[in-house]
Amino acid sequence: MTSAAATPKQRVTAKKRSPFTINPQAIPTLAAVVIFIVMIIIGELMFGTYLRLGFISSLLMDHSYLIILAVAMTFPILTGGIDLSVGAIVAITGVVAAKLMIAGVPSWVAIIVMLLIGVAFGALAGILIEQFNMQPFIATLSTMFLARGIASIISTDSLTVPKDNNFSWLATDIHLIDNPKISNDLTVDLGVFVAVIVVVIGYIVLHKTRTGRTIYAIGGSRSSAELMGLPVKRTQYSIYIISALLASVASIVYMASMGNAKNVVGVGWELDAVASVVIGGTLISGGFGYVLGSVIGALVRSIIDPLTSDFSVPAEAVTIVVGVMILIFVVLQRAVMAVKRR
Amino acid sequence: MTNPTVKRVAEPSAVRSFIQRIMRNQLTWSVVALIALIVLCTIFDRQFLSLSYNPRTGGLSGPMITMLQESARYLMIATGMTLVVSTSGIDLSVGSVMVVAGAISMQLLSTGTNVWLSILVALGLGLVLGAINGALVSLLGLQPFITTLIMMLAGRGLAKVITSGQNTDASTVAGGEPLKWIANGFVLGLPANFIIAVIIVALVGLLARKTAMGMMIESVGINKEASRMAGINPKKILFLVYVVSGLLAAVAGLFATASVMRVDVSKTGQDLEMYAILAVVIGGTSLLGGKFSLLGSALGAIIIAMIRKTIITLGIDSAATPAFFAVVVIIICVMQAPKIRNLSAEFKRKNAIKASQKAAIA
Amino acid sequence: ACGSSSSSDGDDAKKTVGFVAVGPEGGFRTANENDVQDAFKTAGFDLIYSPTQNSDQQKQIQAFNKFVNDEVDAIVLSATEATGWEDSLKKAKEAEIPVVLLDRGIEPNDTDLYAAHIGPSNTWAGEQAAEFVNEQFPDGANGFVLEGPAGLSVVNDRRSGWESKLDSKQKVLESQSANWSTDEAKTVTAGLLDKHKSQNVQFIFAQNDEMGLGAAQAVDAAGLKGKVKIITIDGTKPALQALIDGDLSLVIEYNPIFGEVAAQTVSDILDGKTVDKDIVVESKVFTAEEAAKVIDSRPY
Amino acid sequence: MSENQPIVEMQGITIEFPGVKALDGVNLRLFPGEIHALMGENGAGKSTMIKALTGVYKINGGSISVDSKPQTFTGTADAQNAGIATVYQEVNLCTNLSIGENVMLGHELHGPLGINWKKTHAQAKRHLATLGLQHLDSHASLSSISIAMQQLVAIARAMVIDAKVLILDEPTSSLDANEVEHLFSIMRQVRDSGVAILFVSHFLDQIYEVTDRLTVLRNGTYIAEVMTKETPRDELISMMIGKSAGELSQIGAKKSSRTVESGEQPVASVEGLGKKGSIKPISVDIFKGQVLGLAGLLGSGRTEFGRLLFGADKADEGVYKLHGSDANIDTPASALRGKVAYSTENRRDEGIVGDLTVRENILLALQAIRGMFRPVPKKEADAIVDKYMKELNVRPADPNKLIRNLSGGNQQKVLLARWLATKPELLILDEPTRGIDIGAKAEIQQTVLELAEQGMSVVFISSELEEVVRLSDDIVVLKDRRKIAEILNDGTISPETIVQTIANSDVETTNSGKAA
Ligand SMILES: Nc1ncnc2c1ncn2[C@@H]1O[C@H](COP(=O)(O)OP(=O)(O)OP(=O)(O)O)[C@@H](O)[C@H]1O
Ligand SMILES: Nc1ncnc2c1ncn2[C@@H]1O[C@H](COP(=O)(O)OP(=O)(O)OP(=O)(O)O)[C@@H](O)[C@H]1O
Ligand SMILES: [Mg+2]
Ligand SMILES: [Mg+2]
Repeated sequence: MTSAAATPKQRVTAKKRSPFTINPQAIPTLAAVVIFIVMIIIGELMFGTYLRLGFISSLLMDHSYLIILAVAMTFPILTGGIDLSVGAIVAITGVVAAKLMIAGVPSWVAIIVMLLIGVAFGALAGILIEQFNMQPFIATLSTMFLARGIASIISTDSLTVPKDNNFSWLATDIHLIDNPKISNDLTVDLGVFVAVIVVVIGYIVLHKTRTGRTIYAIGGSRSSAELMGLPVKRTQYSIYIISALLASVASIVYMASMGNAKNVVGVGWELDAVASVVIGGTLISGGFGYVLGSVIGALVRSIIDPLTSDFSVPAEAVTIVVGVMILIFVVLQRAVMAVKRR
Repeated sequence: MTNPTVKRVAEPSAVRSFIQRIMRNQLTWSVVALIALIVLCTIFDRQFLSLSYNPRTGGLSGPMITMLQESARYLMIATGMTLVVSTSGIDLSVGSVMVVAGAISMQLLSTGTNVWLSILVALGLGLVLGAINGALVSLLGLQPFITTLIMMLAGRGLAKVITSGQNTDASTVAGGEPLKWIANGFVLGLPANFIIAVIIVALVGLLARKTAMGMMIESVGINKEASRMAGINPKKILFLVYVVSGLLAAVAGLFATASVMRVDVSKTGQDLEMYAILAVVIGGTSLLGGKFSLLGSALGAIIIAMIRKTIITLGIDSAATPAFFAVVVIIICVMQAPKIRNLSAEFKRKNAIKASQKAAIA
Repeated sequence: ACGSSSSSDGDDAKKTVGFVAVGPEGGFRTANENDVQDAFKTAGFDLIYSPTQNSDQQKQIQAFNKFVNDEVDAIVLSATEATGWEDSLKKAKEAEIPVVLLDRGIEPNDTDLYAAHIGPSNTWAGEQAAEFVNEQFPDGANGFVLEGPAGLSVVNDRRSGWESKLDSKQKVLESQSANWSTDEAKTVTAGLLDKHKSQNVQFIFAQNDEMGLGAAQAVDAAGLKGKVKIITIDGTKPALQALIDGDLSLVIEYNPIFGEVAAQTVSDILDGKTVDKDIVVESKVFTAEEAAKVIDSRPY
Repeated sequence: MSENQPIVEMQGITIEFPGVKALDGVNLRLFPGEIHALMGENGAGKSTMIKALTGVYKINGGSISVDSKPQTFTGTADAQNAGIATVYQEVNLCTNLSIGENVMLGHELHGPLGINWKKTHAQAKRHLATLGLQHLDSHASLSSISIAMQQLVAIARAMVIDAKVLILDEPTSSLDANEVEHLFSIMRQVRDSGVAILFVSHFLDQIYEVTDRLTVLRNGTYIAEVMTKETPRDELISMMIGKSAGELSQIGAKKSSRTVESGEQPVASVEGLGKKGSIKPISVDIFKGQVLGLAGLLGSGRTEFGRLLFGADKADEGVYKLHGSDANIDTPASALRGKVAYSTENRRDEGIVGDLTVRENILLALQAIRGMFRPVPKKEADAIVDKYMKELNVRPADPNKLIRNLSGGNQQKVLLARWLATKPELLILDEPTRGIDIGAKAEIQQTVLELAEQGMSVVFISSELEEVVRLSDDIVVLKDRRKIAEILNDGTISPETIVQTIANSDVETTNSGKAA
């Protein structure tokens, strides 16, 4: 009996694995990279400005906040959840910190307060989700309204960070390559470094820690994860705290570069972040995806706007074109996946 | 083998079981929330419930009437959203479909098109946009969230293209009266748009529950693969719900624009997808898909209108309205949480365990 | 407009101007941006138009920085927010690209950072509204204010103008946001009228035409047409029409037509001529009679 | 067995779900170094008892102590920390992750830079190997292996923690004889190291082979705890079902073989039906009133062939004829219209629609055939639901209960009712008796025979060779996704014949059937 059993099983064996086989789960992300490169090439060929160092610098500097938010959003989305409050958290943390600094509080205290506010909103979302069975969409929609509302109550003015407060050093430009022409400078600011650090930490958390693996498991099947004995509740809390915390980091970076804060900042950023995450190949229903994908997604999302304006899209049609470009993008990804599966 | 495997729990007294059933029912809490908001408003404004006959409009007037008038559009989008959500999808484009429908109707009207034709074209356009969503989700298998997010962007752009970026105003155009009446008229003293909305909700409800549509939608939402294996065509169902949602959003768009006979290309329908989703959730339909309750969503829609009315009535500072809105929503959702609903049962359970642990020690 | 962004080629080549805009949002904004685009094209410029969404300043900053990198010949900036532009303007200065501000100025107002500012004044418009109310109701009256979304610079400016001139006799019962929207304004006004029925409401100041038109409909439905004075800002055609019809009582223009001036200014700057730093665009205050005179020639 | 202290003691456990008392004062003791069977019919409360122990369900009464200390766990994680490893009845793994990750989830090995994946996978491989799964690629996605394999992976996962108590809820329901043997040898090994094992199975043979002690439940109540050796089968059965064993309808000798007339037209006939990467072209004729068994080892392609027949997967070659004329069956809907029905082996993912009621689940396929706008009239629907629930003895007999809340066996019956309600001419049953109690199994087998008697053609797929041999007129043997033989069941066939056929498969054996 046993001998009969042994033979057919040899079928699927480890021998097939070669280090070069592409993990099918990574295909959408790879597609994102390819399309990003194609977009740059198109831009360069048609307008000749997309490979300028200045362009690349401002692509990074002006979007470091989006990259951070995309990383933040990756966490809840991997579990099949979402965090709609990130944009509003940017607003409230900024407003509070600016108020504090105007009142003379040192910048490092303000930064700590910002992070704490982020944690508080993340924890609130976590409590609503875990203790009161609210769906993440609704829970974070509520915290989004709450955060923006509180920000507006605190102030509806544009709050300028006082000059003498050493906060804006976070936005100091570092000229890596200094050419006579600004468009050929390669410049980064600390925001870019922060974004890079966030990405690296995001990667480590998701791929090198148990919490990260639990996040993927929850995305695969929450009930299975629970029955497998994984700390699902705790992980859920960490997810929403992480995403809100990263939103306040994004706020720090953004505020530093703007030098001011306002209650209306960040409207719609959550959707940009979601779009970035999805473009980067993460499944909105959870379970599959990569932080690095989200970074690429954020870059792709960012390059759509200059392309539409360079192509002189009529004003009224801009959002149509943006929509259609994202559509083409996700359809292409699907096509690549379908072909690859054959 | 014939005796039932599980025993019924001893029937508690009829009254108690009735109360328990009521307490467990999610709708109960929605009704309670609605009443609480009305009471709050009445405390603040004694005239809140007062109704008077307004000969100028031929209908009743009073705060509750304007509330119902506003709720009509939420009823429409919440109904469509319910079906979509039931298939475990989401339709973020309802607000944009609203503005497209409003824009085309106003634009046609102001260029002299017959009002009925304008209405028809607006509804048709809503249907088409819904069908595009449906086709992308069902045929191409794109994720609903991102598909309708794209439509949300593109739809608003389309509205701007239709009016060339203007806020087309058809209030002075002759022949627009029927449309104006739909949003502002009265039937038997009640707002016409509310009556129309209720009729449409009832029709959709009948369609869903008297045919097998409702069951199939739920089935696809709960387990798509199992539904396919049972011979249901999930693609057809998915397509259908997005079409219905698009069509109803167009109706909502007509309500919103006809109310002032003017479309605001950047404001009409803005953020309304969020309200619709909230209404659905307050109504007890899970965003994970499955069982849906149109009645619940309708209640949710009215609650949303009521919250907005409350904000005006209490004179909440405009800066504080989002926060107030959030607090009310959080309270309603928390009250509906199983944890709160089963509080008394949980209390009893804890006691029982303590008792049996004592017994075990003894 | 393709392939036109490098400026190093000969002088006879078309000059490229980047237009950091708000986007077609109806009413004033559409009229203004269409006018600017047309004027620059007529003046022989190659205009690259870059609108934002949701009045998102961040998107404007990105567009601005891109124009700097593209080395356009000049940038016109119609900012959604007055603050937060220093860094970007400094970059433009370093790249020697002149910047002309349209409509909104910058704060803090560092005149070194831009070449010129052209636009009407929001504060002025708010003041006109207040003065009209003072004049109409010398003994004081009750009323509401309908505002745009809390926190936008326009909203704050129009409010501060209004508040600075409004007599202490006048009583603003409530200020509510109607989100720039006609339809919301109708709902909000209807609610406020219900609520303050006993207070004899006599004026409504709507911060833009759209909201004013909504308020007028609610006032009409409540049977108060003519009894409540409605004042709006912007001066779009439908508002002027409503003014003539007696639905509105005063429309303060926020003149969007300054594309030609802007184009002229930019071309002067590029030719090395000196220009005025601050060019205030004349706006009018319309009553029904004056509106009747211009309504037919009104392009927007 | 020495009567030492029990490591787990559950006393007077009561669990109420809205409207039902699933457990009522049940006791259970687990001793170290013993394999303990939890016995009872479908819905008796076995799985609920297990979930009560591990804190998945909150108890409404009773007490639980582990190591003589009172304990209330709040979930599997808690229980695991106390040394209780559990494999639940339905496979609970994450299909989006790799096999190795599933095994090691929560127990990954760390290096200086977080998880060391190399070591972790190596460790996973070791654990898989103890269950004879060394051939699995631990990097492959879990979704690429069959449900049966997944079940073994789940068991491997349970072995990862050094447990004092190991709970296996119907681990053998989808395994074939060899796998079961292998599992048992491991269980004995684990037991001998002093671990207490709780084992649930509906196979009495297995119970007698491997367990030391039994606890019997019936209708959510505690009946008895006895030593396996001292309890004769008859007595055990009567404790479980509350009636004497004799009353249990036994299937006698298999029904008389249906002979196929020459020139008879098959109900369904496939010619070279295959799908690349899934199954090599197969030709089979199925006649009216015939039971066609599909035999083979795990992964031999039985399920895949069944799915092709049903159109659940699209065949990319071959001819499919129904009643002699070409049929275009490429979706389940088209199959159902052609009166072909298929009951899946993957009940949870492809079978039940969990949040619908039993009634709706039964009517679903029928309704799908009729189309959305022709609802089954209420009266007719009531009659159908009532009829099949009675016939198949679905319990609880409440059609308005959510199917999710039924015990596994009863879910299976409801699914069977769903397919019967469509009145198919060809019914494909993939592991229909998996997880079904002895009584119900006999009933289902009986039903299959009756259906065949009434003229329905049945394709019967089961890992239990006895069952296949007993019921089938004709047995198609698959191996490596190929048909290697078709054996006419003339009464001389025994499970061994089939095992032999598979073992000697290099030589193409066709003793009869189509080719003859
Ligand atoms: N979550 C639940 N809600 C309501 N009833 C439930 C729930 N879970 C189980 N039940 C009921 O409790 C009873 C016991 O179910 P359980 O799953 O424990 O049976 P079982 O003995 O494991 O049967 P099987 O052999 O079929 O697996 C069943 O009648 C079932 O319908
Ligand atoms: N022993 C195995 N090793 C590796 N993969 C397997 C094995 N058995 C099954 N699989 C995979 O599981 C999938 C399902 O196999 P299939 O449905 O053909 O099995 P089967 O013959 O129906 O047996 P059973 O249903 O009893 O598992 C196939 O895609 C196959 O790749
Ligand atoms: Mg069970
Ligand atoms: Mg199988």
